[in-house]
Amino acid sequence: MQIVINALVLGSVYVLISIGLTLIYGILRILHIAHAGIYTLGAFLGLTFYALTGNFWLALILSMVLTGIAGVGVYSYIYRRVLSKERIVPLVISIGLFIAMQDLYRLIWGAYKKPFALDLGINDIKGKGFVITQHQILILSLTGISLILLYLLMNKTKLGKAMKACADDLVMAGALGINVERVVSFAFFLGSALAALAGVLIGVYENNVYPTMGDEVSYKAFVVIVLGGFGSLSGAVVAGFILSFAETLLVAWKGFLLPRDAIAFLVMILVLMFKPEGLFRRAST
Amino acid sequence: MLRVIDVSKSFGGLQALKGVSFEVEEGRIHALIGPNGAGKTTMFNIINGFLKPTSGRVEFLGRRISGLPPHRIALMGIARTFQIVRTFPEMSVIENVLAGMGKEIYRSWGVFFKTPWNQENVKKALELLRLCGLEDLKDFAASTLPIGLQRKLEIARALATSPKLLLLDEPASGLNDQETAELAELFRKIRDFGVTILFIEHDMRFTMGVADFVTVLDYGEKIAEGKPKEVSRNPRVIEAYLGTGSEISA
Amino acid sequence: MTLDYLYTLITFSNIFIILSLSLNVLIGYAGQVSLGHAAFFGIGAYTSAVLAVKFGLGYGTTLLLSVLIGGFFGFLLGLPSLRVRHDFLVLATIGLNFVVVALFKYIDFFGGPYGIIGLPAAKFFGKELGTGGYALYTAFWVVIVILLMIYIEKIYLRYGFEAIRENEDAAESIGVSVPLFKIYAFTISGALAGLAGNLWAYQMGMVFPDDFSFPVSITILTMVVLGGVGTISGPILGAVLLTFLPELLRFIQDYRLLLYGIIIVIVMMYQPSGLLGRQGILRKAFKR
Amino acid sequence: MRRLLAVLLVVAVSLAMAGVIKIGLFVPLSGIGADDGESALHGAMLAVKYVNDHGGVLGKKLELVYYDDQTDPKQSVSLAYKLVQKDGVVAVVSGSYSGPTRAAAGIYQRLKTPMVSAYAVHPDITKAGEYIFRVGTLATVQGRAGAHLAVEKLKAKRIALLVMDNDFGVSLANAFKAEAKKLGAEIVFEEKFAVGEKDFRTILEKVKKLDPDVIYATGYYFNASKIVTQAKELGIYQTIIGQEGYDSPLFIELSKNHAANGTVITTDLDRDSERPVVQWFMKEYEKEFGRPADMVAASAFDAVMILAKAIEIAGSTSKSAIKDALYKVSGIDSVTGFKHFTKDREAVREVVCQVIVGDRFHRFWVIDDPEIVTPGK
Repeated sequence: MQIVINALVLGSVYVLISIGLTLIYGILRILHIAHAGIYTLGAFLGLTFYALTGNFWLALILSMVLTGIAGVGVYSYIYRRVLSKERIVPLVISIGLFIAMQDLYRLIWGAYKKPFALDLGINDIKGKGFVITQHQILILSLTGISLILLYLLMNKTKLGKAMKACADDLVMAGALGINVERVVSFAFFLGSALAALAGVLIGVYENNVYPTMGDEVSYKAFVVIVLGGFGSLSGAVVAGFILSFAETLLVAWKGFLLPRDAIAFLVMILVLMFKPEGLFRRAST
Repeated sequence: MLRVIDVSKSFGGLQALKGVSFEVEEGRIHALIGPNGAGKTTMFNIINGFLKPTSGRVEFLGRRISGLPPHRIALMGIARTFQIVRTFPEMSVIENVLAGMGKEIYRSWGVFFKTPWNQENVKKALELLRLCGLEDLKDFAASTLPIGLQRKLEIARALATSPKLLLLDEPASGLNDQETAELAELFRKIRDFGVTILFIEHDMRFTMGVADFVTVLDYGEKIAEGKPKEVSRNPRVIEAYLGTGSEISA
Repeated sequence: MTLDYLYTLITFSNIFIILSLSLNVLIGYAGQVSLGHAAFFGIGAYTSAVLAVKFGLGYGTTLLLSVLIGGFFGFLLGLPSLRVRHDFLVLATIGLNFVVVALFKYIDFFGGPYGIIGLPAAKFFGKELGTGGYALYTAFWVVIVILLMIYIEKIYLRYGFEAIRENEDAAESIGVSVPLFKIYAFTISGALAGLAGNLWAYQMGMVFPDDFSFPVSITILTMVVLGGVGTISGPILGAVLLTFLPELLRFIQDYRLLLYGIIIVIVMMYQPSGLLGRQGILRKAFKR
Repeated sequence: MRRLLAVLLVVAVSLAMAGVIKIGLFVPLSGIGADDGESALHGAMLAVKYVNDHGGVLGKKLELVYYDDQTDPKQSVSLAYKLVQKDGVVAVVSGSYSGPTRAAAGIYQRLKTPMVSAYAVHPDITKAGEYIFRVGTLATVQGRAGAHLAVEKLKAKRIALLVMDNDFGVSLANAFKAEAKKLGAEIVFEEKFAVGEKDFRTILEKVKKLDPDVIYATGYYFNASKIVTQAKELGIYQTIIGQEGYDSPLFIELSKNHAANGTVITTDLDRDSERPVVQWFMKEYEKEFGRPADMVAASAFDAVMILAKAIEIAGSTSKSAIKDALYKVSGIDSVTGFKHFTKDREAVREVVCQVIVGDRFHRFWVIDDPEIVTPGK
């Protein structure tokens, strides 16, 4: 039971981070490594606003909005100008951007890990042989809400449908009169805001925020979008949980034969060998 | 020379080819026609090995070739061009042709020792370029050529592999009238070199003018074959083309 | 002599020139983007370290075996590339990098997290090379590798590589076996990375798992792309630049890494084919 | 004429330099280890201030020349040449991690320049040669001391072991295991985890089922804060024993629900010590840098203090004389209770056990049995 809860919490965070990457990859086919830098920015902004205002919810929303805007900035000032180039170009730019971002955070917020102490005043749920802490409740419920909202957005609104159309065929979508520019910007906004949410939640959950916290995320999230079949939102959600369960269960049964990351990547390589297009290939409609 | 025997191909639930058989005789200019979605390009992909038939087989010079990888089939003497041109855009025109001349070397240790730039190769490459009217452009990057010339370059590259059978996928598409006329001329020259041609085309005037023999596919089935004149009078063929709104005229 | 500082940097720069040229065989020639090149580098370095420290083998043997085993693993780990393409390949190679480093760390034979320490200095005719000598020695290998690259550009191998990079279907149609040439590319690339690994191991006198981790792969890729993919001079320039840049930027102390990142972004935005790439400004400047 | 100018310049420069003795420092100030690097830099700067305030060395002021190595052995190696040959330092302090430190140690040995490593733990660092020393307590000593703490002081019979998968964690665990067995305790559980691991619940669940007397968990403060937090969540109330990796105010800050309380660690820094240098260091550090000092800062501080003393004993800035003097340094104003170096250039000191009570480190026990605290035994 405890293992299931742990895996669910871990998976929630993977999912939140991967959604942005999946949206962006789905539309622009960019491996957006700097997404991990965006995630870190979200965590720092959340912490800063929380320290300033003392109101967690306000801080969370401010962080998501501002980080979302930063994401749009990354798109319109950087990626947009190199989209026509070979695909390796945005990849390397993304790497450079990530390096610069992390060092910028160090200069602004310092090199030391900062605690993100938050007491919501909710009691931990304790059952027979398991416990769900208030922060785990926070993560699970906010992820749940985000996923429901995202589902509604993607399926019930014009914008969501436009995003799907862009993901299917960017050129065609443009030809059909969809304002591609706006849709892509919105995808960056949404993806970055969700990354900020993930950053704040992880900051609270781990009780620390620091400049290089995105390192692990930078590659781990890619495992999720590969398993999820690159560009499929529902695939990414399922894959996020599969990965978290795989990692957690392997550790529980077998102990640490290899570090978690290596396990994740082994799973990924095996999946790629047998299903070179990922577990959940996007239906091409 | 080439025998396609009862070939079927399905993608998932979609049946692209249903038991098609036909034969290409040596020395012919053979056309494979049919409305869009008839399965012509699928047939090409099966002949040159990109796809494996779901059932049936393909024989070339009396040997079964279906199931072999494409580079083996190329080695046996089948070359092809593509519906959407696939030259090597960053190589120069002559390099494209030279790259085509290594089919035997590519499978040997020779790749590590031999250069395509020997006198004999260059001479042959220049001849092929002259044949295709590209001699003056030999040092330009392939990507800088207009599409009509890239099609010709693709043909030159295919000829460079010294094929016995040349598969051409819509060689006339995107060409103007004069270029089309030149293409017909080129076809005959190629045949006179002893290379058999099997081609897919939508331009009926061109097809009927140049082909010795025509096979017609519709919805994955062979509906007719014969001399151009015969085929163009065949009611099933006319129906198939009228059904799609295309025009057939010889 | 204060020249030792410079010699050391030249040695590192030489090692990374070999690495970026070897990665260029994969990316620039054969079009197989790998973000796990440090794994091959590490395999070469560990081969030398294990053979020299645990089996007491001499320099010539370890050098040869580093190259061979590097090539062998290039071959072996290149096999997945036959099934996995494009971005999936990029991610699979990242994965490979993590798994290889994890194995170095978790298998005691490889020294575990301690790494392997105590490689003797490489000796030639019984003489030890100083920093200058070693810089010269690594430069010798750089020259060899450059000559090899020039040679490769002339032979059929490169035409096969270019063919599969530009269009796999068209390549097959002219008789190029795509799997075979991918394997050639991974093997050559792995062997040259193995050479670089040997030079590194003897330069440092030790190997640590983290010296071959994912960020190192990122650095090598950045060198290749920044300098100019597919050319010979480009990866060389990239390697020299990114090796010396952190040292040249020391005067700004605290903003060093920030500026390093920004420079990469700016160069790639305004010189997307690389400084010495086919459309790079430096290439045009030289042509004048 | 030009030559004359050059000579004059050299003379002028040497005159100006006459008043300083340069000590080098390489630390990670950007990238992954930037936080520890900053602590080490600040600790070293404070030591230079302390020495200069007390009249300097040999009548001259100490000057610190420092560079960022980005935890990159390439940079630490090239910096070694730069510090020694270009900047002309007489001795060097490493404020970096094991990889860069071990790689640079070989170079300093070759250049015959004394190097004192502040807190890098790799056992082979000092084996680079007679010029390479270490201030930090060897992981083997700490592991051994941890075993005595567990078995003798806390009367543990059944012990669970959590091992971090790097050189530090593995050395500690091996030493602890050997000594604990010798003392008659039983290791009932042992599992490895990755340095970056964040979720220990799965392991801790298993530990809980075995119900050991104490848990010996290797790790750094950022792992440790998660271990103690998650242990409390799961209702594990056994004492968790840590080591100097835990010794940072951040360990307490990053643990949730005051979960750090009750943890016992073996370390070098005795915050409750009445010795004036410790009190001065703790107070001055917080005043100067706006945060409490940690073990890394204290070790870097001591490394500089030891070098200053060695230069004084040597009576000159000759590097080989400083090296010889380092073997004789003892009784200095040290924050970490440094006594002297062994002939293998490892530090001998009392191992201080601290307990966390009321979100603060307090002295718990002191181990000074030479059998335990002398490295190499």
